[in-house]
Amino acid sequence: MFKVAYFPGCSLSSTAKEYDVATRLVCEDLEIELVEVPEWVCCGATTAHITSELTAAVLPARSLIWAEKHNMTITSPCSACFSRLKMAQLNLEKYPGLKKEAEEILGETYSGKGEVLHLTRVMLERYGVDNIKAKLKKQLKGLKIACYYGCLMTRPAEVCENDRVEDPMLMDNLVSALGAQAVKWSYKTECCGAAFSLTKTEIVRKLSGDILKEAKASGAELIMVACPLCHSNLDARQPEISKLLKAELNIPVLYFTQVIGLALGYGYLDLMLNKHFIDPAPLLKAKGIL
Amino acid sequence: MARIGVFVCHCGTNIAGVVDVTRVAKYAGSLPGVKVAVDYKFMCSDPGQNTIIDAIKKYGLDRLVVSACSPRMHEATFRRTAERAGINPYMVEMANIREHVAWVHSDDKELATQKAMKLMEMAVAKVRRSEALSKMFAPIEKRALVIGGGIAGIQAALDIAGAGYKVLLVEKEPSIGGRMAQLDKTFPTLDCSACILTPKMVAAAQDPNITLLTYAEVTEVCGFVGQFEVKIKKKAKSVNSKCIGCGVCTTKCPSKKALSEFDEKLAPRKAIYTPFPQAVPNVPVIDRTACTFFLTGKCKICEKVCPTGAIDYTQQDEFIKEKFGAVVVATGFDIYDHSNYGEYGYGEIKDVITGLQFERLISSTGPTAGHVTRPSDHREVKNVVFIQCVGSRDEAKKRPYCSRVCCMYTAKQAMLLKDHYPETQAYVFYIDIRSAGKNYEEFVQRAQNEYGVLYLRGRVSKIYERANKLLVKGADTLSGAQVEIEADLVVLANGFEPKKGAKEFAQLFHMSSDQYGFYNELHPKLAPVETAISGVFVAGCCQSPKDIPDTVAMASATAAKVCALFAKEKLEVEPLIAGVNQLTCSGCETCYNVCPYSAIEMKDKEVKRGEVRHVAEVLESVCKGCGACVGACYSKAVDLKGFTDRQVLDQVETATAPITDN
Amino acid sequence: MDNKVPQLNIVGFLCNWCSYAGADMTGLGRNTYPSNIKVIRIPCTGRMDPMMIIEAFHNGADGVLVSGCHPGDCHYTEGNYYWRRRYPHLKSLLEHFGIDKRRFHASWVSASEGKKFAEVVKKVTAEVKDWRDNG
Amino acid sequence: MKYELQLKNIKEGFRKDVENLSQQKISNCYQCGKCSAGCPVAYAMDYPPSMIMRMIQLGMHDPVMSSNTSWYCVSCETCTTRCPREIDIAKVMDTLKIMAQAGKYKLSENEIPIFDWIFLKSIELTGKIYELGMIGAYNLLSLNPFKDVYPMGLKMILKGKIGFIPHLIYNPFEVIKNIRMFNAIRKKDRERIYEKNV
Ligand SMILES: Cc1cc2nc3c(=O)[nH]c(=O)nc-3n(C[C@H](O)[C@H](O)[C@H](O)COP(=O)(O)OP(=O)(O)OC[C@H]3O[C@@H](n4cnc5c(N)ncnc54)[C@H](O)[C@@H]3O)c2cc1C
Ligand SMILES: Cc1cc2nc3c(=O)[nH]c(=O)nc-3n(C[C@H](O)[C@H](O)[C@H](O)COP(=O)(O)OP(=O)(O)OC[C@H]3O[C@@H](n4cnc5c(N)ncnc54)[C@H](O)[C@@H]3O)c2cc1C
Ligand code: SF4
Ligand code: SF4
Ligand code: SF4
Ligand code: SF4
Ligand code: SF4
Ligand code: SF4
Ligand code: SF4
Ligand code: SF4
Repeated sequence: MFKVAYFPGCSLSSTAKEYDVATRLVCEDLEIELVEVPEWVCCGATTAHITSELTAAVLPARSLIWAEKHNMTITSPCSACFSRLKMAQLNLEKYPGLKKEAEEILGETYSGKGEVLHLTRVMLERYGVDNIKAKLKKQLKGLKIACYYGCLMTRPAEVCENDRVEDPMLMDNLVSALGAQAVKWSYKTECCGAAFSLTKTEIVRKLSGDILKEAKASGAELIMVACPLCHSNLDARQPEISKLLKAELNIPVLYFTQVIGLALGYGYLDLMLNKHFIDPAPLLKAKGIL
Repeated sequence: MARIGVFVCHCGTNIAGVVDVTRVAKYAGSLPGVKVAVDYKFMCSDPGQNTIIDAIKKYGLDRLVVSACSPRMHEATFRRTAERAGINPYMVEMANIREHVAWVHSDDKELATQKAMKLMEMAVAKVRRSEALSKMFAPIEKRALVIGGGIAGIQAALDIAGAGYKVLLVEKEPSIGGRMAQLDKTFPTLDCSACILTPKMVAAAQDPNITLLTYAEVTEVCGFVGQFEVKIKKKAKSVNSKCIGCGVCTTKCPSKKALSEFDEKLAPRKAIYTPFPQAVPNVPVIDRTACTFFLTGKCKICEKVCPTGAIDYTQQDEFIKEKFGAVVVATGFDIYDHSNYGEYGYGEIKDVITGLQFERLISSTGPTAGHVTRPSDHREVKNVVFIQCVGSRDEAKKRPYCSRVCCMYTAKQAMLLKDHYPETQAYVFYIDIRSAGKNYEEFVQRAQNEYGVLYLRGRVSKIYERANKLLVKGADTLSGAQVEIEADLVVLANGFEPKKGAKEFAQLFHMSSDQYGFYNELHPKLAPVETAISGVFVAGCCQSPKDIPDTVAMASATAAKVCALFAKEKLEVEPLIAGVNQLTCSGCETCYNVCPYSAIEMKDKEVKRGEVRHVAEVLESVCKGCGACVGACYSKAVDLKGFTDRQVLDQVETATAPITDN
Repeated sequence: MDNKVPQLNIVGFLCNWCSYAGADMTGLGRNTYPSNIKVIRIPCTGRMDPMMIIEAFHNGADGVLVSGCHPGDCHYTEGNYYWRRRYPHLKSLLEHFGIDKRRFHASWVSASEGKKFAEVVKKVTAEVKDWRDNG
Repeated sequence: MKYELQLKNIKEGFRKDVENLSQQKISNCYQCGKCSAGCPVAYAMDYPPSMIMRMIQLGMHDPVMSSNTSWYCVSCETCTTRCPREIDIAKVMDTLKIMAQAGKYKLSENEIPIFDWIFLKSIELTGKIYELGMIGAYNLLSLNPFKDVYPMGLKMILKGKIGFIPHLIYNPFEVIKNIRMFNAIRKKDRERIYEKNV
């Protein structure tokens, strides 16, 4: 049994409930045990680090310390949470003064040795694409998928280690293993506007619009993501963006665990595909996947 | 009793700005044996040296201490000064109070002054124990080895041969010519590279004083200036000396698997090949990793078609060992491999090419016969983006230095493009334009003003592939604008790197290299073509990135140095060598075993009347004075002149004693 | 580290071809380091006689540094290999005689590593100081 | 030219302040513009990132702090990843925002700080983010009460994506611990910023 500390993050209990549900479902099936960090607090998201360096270090440190104590790799399905956990780890290592203050506030010591990985790396690298492949029930034949990684999962370069920061291949390899086709495109890591979802929507519309256009142009029928922020910008904002661009984009955006779920034989409601703004049902039916 | 003079130098303000030189001189005057101690502005200047000579005469001095710069800088100067005044030149010691004090302890003048006093005192302690040594001479093998047949090596060989000395020119590729042979036209005059290089290549081949050895590499070196012994591997060409260079074999060879190194992998080449048509010598070689016969045992077509029976599949690598008096290293450079630039596509985008590939594309002898088309789909190009400083001036890529040539070659390439295709547009992204050279700035101006090349000041952030185009996203920091260009072709100005294997090569000669692998010159200003190994000189891009004019100037300079060396009857060598006290030698052979130069002989000798013993003896002409034997001898029977045990121990004792200045 | 460490005496033996030239390079680059070290030029670390080091400590040196060319780069081909072999033995011997290991150091510094030489001297001085101040 | 650089209007030590707090060597920037070239929001910024770096080098305190640049930075780290001089530009942008919010410098874009304030309050009181409350509070405070409620917000609610009840930390002791922790951080922050900021 493969065991990791799981930090779902705030979005996964609300706006991205379907990501949480699909992830837990798929992981159970694959026998990956997700041990939720008890009484976790928010990672500070995109706000803490622009307000106070210390807050940005202290909030994640609580979860990091817990995982370290229990000798587990800590993972998050949300790129923003992952980034905050990882950056906190890096900063606490890089800046000893910060570490001292954080430890004082928390009243605990932190060694910094524990591993922090994004869920994609836990599932696709540690558990392994090949192991997933061995358990598939279905091939997602004929489906053209654009893998969108976004900023926070791969940048800065120190966080993605084995993969290429400018042209990551982790999810693309998964797509091929599932029998689908990963399209070649160059906007994999462009920014979607992330945290400006509420405050600067016009920026989100432009950036996410560029990504959606590029995905469409590359022939993708579906976008696969691994972050609730990316998802809400590409999916929930898609109708507005379509209107703005005066083009019907209509390109479903699925979480990578939902895509794995499809290949494991789960259905529309199991994976909560009904929660998406752009309904993937017509596409998936046309391809004979649903 | 020794009569010592101490001379303390100001070096302008270099030393005097930090060290209280008068206090140093005053302290010197108080030391036993010191008859005179003075300070002076510039000790190495003529009046400075005359001060010393006058003092020697006036005070009857027999040994000197010069407290100034590093002995590596001026020890030879002051030895000559002593000699002129009639003192044995080995009765001179220097205290290094510039490099080892003033320049490194400028943050505390008091401590610096105290240290300067101490170092001077240590030198006085050492010189007290100095002995007069007599000059030694060694023979010179008047034959030069030039390694690397690029323009640097060719020029050096021609100049040395021109002075009447024999030269062996060793090149590891099948032909000489180096990078310059790959270039189309050359800045700043835009004359054709082949037109000016080919005559030189031919001249080198025909010069009776030059022996060409291509497809060969140096594998071992021992010896020293005047007497280098070098082992060279002649790689099996599989073609013997009967070849007349008709080229039939190459035409008929069916194997096209290998990619042409000369054409920067833009075109295939045959298994039996010369790198390019004007190759010198014009003898093909078989690349055994690509030849069907060597891979499968079948084919032998070349053997069948060869009119002279020159093909020899059984040829073996051959080793030769020869002696040389001097060596010129001219092994050139490689260009930076941009597969480290993820933002420019990890080297995987076919239409993002290197500057060197562009030279091949636009050259009429190149794979496209001079048509600039896209490697991916062979379409003609309209918009071409040039990006400068790729793999240069980039700390994140571990290449912080400027490659010095790429600004110029980019301007050249943009102009050549416009010349060939007036309807194209060239864009150049740059950070700074570095065009210091005769007519260089004017050249770049011409690219901008007459050719309409658009220069944009900023680094490119990313290249996107979109449909059939490359979307180049850069900035123009002068206008504060983000810039997006849809390009057909992107040409990178890849920086210069040391040749692959440069570090291992350096070890053959014990040359030192900088942190990147470029070979170090002895002094950046005053000895730019010498290395720390006497008799070994460097020319061209193996020392640092440079263009052809600088390369040629440097090559001729090495030739002048080699000729100056060969013009001497014999070589004066420092007599700082080991000597055995055979009375105490126990004959254990330890020294015999450690000496790296086999300079120790064991002999049965009558050391005292009637007592014949097995003892060590130093071969004076062979010993290099490394001192390994001295460190190893258990009986303290060997000592090293100039660095005797007594001298070093006195220095140690002085170093640890307090300063008694008041 | 502060470059001023009063009353601390370190003897440095530098080989002529690499480390001495490297120390010259430190000066050319105007990098600073503590002034406690007093340099003695030797042709090669292979010339180092253990007696010289023992003598230095015996005379009251607080620390000793021996520095030569990187292995493989010896001007005399193999002198520094001899030194590299002798160094650990000598170090443990000295320790046996009560010379703290913080007081005796060896390093490889090439002719181009001016900055590195400054770093080495800083490190050595700091360790010797640590020995003196904290026992 | 927007600005005249005179000795009297540059702030001595501004560069040092930013360098100390961000721990980035801004003087190392050689103005290659790669950060600006790749920044996805540079088009909306008053000055692109590289120009901000230059202005910090010169101590041009006022235009830097009153520009919208740092507030428009989305922390995407594109610049940081590609800077040839290995400067963490995103961290510098964070630092500018931190300095501004610490009250020492004037704020230009008040929109985002309000959001951040609500956001952190939410974490402080509940340990997590309480979306609906947050959107409401944000819209009220930023004087744009109906922004995003229709159609996206409404749909979100209908899709069950926005919770009405704040997810509390279940254990009241944890809540108190949390509030204490935030107070401690605030105190340390003030010390850090003001001490290094003089
Ligand atoms: C794209 C580009 C364009 C350029 N354009 C111009 C221009 O227009 N004008 C100009 O002035 N300069 C130009 N230059 C610079 C010019 O190419 C160099 O200055 C010149 O080639 C340097 O010559 P070199 O002999 O030092 O090195 P190289 O030309 O590299 O020659 C070195 C030779 O040594 C051989 N060699 C290497 N190692 C060994 C070994 N161990 N044993 C035996 N042989 C060995 C190599 O095979 C090679 O033949 C350009 C450079 C580039 C990359
Ligand atoms: C301000 C400044 C700072 C510099 N700093 C540096 C530096 O830090 N590092 C560096 O590498 N370079 C530096 N340089 C460059 C350096 O000075 C030159 O590269 C160098 O001096 C050139 O030497 P030269 O022998 O060619 O010319 P010169 O030094 O000009 O020597 C020419 C000599 O020829 C004599 N002469 C002229 N005509 C005749 C005649 N008809 N008959 C007889 N004698 C004649 C002149 O009197 C003079 O003595 C600097 C230059 C300047 C101007
Ligand atoms: S002797 Fe050395 S220190 Fe004195 S002036 Fe000449 S260079 Fe300078
Ligand atoms: S034997 Fe080898 S080199 Fe000769 S023709 Fe055949 S493939 Fe070519
Ligand atoms: S090997 Fe024979 S066929 Fe080939 S070039 Fe020489 S002579 Fe001609
Ligand atoms: S020569 Fe020009 S292009 Fe080449 S590294 Fe220097 S500045 Fe960059
Ligand atoms: S090591 Fe010393 S004692 Fe032994 S043979 Fe050599 S000189 Fe004689
Ligand atoms: S000093 Fe000794 S070991 Fe070195 S070369 Fe001379 S004899 Fe040989
Ligand atoms: S990328 Fe780095 S060096 Fe270039 S302008 Fe931006 S901060 Fe400066
Ligand atoms: S981190 Fe900020 S400044 Fe840097 S590229 Fe992203 S948005 Fe622009």
